[in-house]
Amino acid sequence: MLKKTAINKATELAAALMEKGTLIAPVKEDAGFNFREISDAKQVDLNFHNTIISPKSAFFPQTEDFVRYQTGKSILEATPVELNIKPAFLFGVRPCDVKSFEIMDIHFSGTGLVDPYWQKRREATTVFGYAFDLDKPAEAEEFYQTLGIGAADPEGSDIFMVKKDNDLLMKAITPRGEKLLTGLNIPSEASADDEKYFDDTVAAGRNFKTRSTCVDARATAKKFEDLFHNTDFWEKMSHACLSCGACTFVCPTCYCFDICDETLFSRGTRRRVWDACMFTDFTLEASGHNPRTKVYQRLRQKVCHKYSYHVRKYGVISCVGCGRCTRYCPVNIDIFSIVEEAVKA
Amino acid sequence: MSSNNPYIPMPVEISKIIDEVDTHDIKTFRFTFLNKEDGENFKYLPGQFAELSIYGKGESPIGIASSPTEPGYVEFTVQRAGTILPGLVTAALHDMDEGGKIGLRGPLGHSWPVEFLEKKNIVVVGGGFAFTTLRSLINYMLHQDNRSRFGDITVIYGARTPGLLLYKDELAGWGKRDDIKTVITVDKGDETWKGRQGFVPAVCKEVAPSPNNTVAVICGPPVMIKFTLPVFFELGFSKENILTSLEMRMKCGIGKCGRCNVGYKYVCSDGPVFSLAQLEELPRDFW
Amino acid sequence: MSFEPKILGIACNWCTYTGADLAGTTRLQYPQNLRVVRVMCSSRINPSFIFRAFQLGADGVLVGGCHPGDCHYNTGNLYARRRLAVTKKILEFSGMEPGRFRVEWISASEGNKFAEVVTEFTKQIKNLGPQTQFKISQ
Amino acid sequence: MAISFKQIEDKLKTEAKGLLETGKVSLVLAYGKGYDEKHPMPYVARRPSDADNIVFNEFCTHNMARYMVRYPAGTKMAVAVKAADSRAVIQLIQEEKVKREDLVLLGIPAYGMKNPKTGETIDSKTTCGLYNPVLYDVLLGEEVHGQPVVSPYDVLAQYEAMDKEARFAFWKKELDKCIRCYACRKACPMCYCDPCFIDQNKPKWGEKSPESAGNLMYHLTRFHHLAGRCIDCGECSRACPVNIPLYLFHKKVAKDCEDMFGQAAGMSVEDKPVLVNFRVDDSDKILE
Repeated sequence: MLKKTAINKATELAAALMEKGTLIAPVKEDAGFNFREISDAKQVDLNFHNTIISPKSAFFPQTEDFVRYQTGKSILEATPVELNIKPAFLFGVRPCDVKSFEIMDIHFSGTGLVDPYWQKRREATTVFGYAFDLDKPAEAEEFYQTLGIGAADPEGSDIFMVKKDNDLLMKAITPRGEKLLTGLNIPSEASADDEKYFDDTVAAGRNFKTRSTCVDARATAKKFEDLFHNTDFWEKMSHACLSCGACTFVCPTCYCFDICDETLFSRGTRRRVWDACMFTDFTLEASGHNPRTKVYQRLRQKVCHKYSYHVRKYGVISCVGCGRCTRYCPVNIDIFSIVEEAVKA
Repeated sequence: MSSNNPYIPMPVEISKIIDEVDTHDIKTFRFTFLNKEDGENFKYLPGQFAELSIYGKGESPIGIASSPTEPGYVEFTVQRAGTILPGLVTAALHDMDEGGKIGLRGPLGHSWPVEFLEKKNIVVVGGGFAFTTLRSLINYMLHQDNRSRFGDITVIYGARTPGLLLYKDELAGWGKRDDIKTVITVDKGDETWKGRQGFVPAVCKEVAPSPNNTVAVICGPPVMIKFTLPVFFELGFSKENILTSLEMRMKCGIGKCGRCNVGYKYVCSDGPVFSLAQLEELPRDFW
Repeated sequence: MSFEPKILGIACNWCTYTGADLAGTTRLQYPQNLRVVRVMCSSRINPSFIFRAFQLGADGVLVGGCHPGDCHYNTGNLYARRRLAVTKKILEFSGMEPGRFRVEWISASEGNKFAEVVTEFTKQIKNLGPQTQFKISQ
Repeated sequence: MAISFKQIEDKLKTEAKGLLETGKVSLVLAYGKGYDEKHPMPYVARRPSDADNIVFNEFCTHNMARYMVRYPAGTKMAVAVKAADSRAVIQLIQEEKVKREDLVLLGIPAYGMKNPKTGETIDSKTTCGLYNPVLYDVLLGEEVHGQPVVSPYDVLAQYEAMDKEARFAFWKKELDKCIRCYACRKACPMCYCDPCFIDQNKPKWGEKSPESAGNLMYHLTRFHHLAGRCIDCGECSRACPVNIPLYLFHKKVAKDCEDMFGQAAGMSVEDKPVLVNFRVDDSDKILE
């Protein structure tokens, strides 16, 4: 089913979604765009290229409360924080970020024990994908083409949106999307012309040019395995690295977290907080032993984890080429260049 | 751990505390489950670990020191830790008395492969206070129901000083049995020490049994493991028959938080037990 | 009910704390809003103590040390003077009312002064009302 | 007179090559190619041939003094320093983190540097506003004169004029954005503590989760730790992925320190940092 609405009526659409549940959509802030829970439909702003923080925060928020406890009282009195999850709509996710959800699904709910927080949020959320604007060239940092992701790939979204002049075409991709779109009376039916435009855009998206290099998951994984002991290579790649967490915090596929207890007087909360493998104390054991004390070891861990370990463990590269890590790196380290170098090496 | 949320610990009570060493910084804690069904569901094998959880302090992954053949409780031998940053959980635990209540999440990770060990001779090599899961394994194998499943058992255990040897009573007990050979060594003895002196790798070279149908199970501080693995390899043990347990900083214990990632493995959920053959497939990112 | 502020006092062992003792033994009356923490020297005060005190709900923080030149360790309070001056500026620029943080030199013999300062400071904090900016809400 | 970045780049290459060839230094901290022209990266040249990879253009804003403390004490190194960077080096010498005799400072006189992320020209608003390095061994180019001299503290006026409620609201809004990636402290040449106070667990100074309370504690304490040491290079603000104007607070503290103690950070190797120093005749007025 394909429907359409004028872009300047997006506010009405947002309001209609807000009646059905929580709406998470891009909001313009002074540093750039970010996905936020919407309290006023007017906040929704689709004039964005991509957000600073990836939409993973909709399912895996930076802080997640597990348990509330009181110190000095028995553990029996601690109460788990119940997940009170309402239907949610994640609106305006770029195709590369949609892809990241699938990669994260494998880790959080597809293998081993299931992470209940991720899974429940994921189940309750309808994802509205949104094609990149194909009239504008890709930004210098982006390289999703390398990873086989098109600029208008609808896969993974429940509803996929394409901008056509001043209209927003919305197509239901999954049964859930179909059901939602049927129930919404804001968008009107689209014409056959629109259908064609939608399909053409999807097709054009596949050939949309970003930075690109030949990356075969298995071969790249092997390449990085072989490169692991090449300290020269890693030192060369990492001499600018500051070991901050900017790249991992904006990344759509970084999932490392810390579990910490925060107590104020006698009341406290056990919560998980995003952590970064780039931090010095990430692997510091209580004994004082730390297997990754050097900058190059930590950068190597990050890159190899995405391009090698993840492939071997889960079969996919854990990177979607959104370019956020490059864009927000204080010293302009570019993961694409590292991969390119590695493939060449 | 709680049945529907792996991040929520089960409540347990400290039923017994044993002061193990003369420096008083290693104690064995015996826990009993406060909810009966938690205890019944807590099925483990030697080599697995659990997260000890104290609200307000945090969680620590500790190997289970008791054997599943001792039902009704679980034991952990815990050192008061912390050099660069103080270990909050172990300190809080050490300050607790019998009757104290804490949380437990587990059992986590893979055990020593007991089925693989069946019908084989076993040499157990331990160093320092990493002997805990080995004690679990030895007690498991020595149990009357299990002893016949395994071949000859040799235990090589080293500590820095005689006072730092763990489970002294049990060591003495094993020394009296004829179905297990026990070799105890210390780096440096004192005036009362009549046993062996020397580092574990050197002692292994001397007393290790023939590699024929024998598996070496090694656990100790990283530096000991690093030097002991090649000794067994040189003695002719195949890489599949040299087993060890890795340590790595952990948080979640269930392969989600990414902290203990080494190569394509998570030490918590894919390990902590690895054979030398498996280790060699991994990048050297753990020592 | 009238507002009874919580005031953290951080007092140096050798002068202000002894001064406070003297105020007590000479039975001088002063408000009971001050909770005193003793430190060995005013230069031992980490500025984070002060930030954290405000976060944990202190309505005011009073630091007491020896008069410059009288430090038991010769120069401790001379360092502290500079450091705490910076702390004050930082609090001010972050938007906190400047009156909530105060440093006073009170010697061991100045029981009177201690009582006066505490009385006056408490009055001042009462006028400012509860501190809500830094306080972590539970 | 416009700055010839190309000329500086050439001189930087020549100097670096010469120093590495003679073995006077074992490494040169300068700038290298990034993924495009506008995004150069900090670069370490170790061999004479590496010197060819050195670049310099208006986007080379990074403070190379940040990398000095990464190498073992006694490492002989050459460092490319712009005005603020040279002050950072001086400050690190004062703090005995590096020794003057181990360093060859390649001074770069420059103005019109641009923020690679926004393309904005960096001027006294976000940095110390100097054009010429304060300390150098070799000057790559000619000293800049005739450029307007603007006080780096002018930008503060509007914030100082705010009433305290508005200022608190301003900082609360800004600091609440913080995601605790710690890019600010890692980009800062003066932040070298290991472990940083915020990573300590006993005492636990502040919350690790990125919420108001922990953010306020982290940033206020960091501002304090940099009091009298911040050389106003502005790297913290440029590093910040969410654009918190940290430089404003640092400038304010630097200005207050200058007013109170009569000494700006990193201007002379003979100085002592103001907070590990005192004068008997410091006035009690500073506490009022």
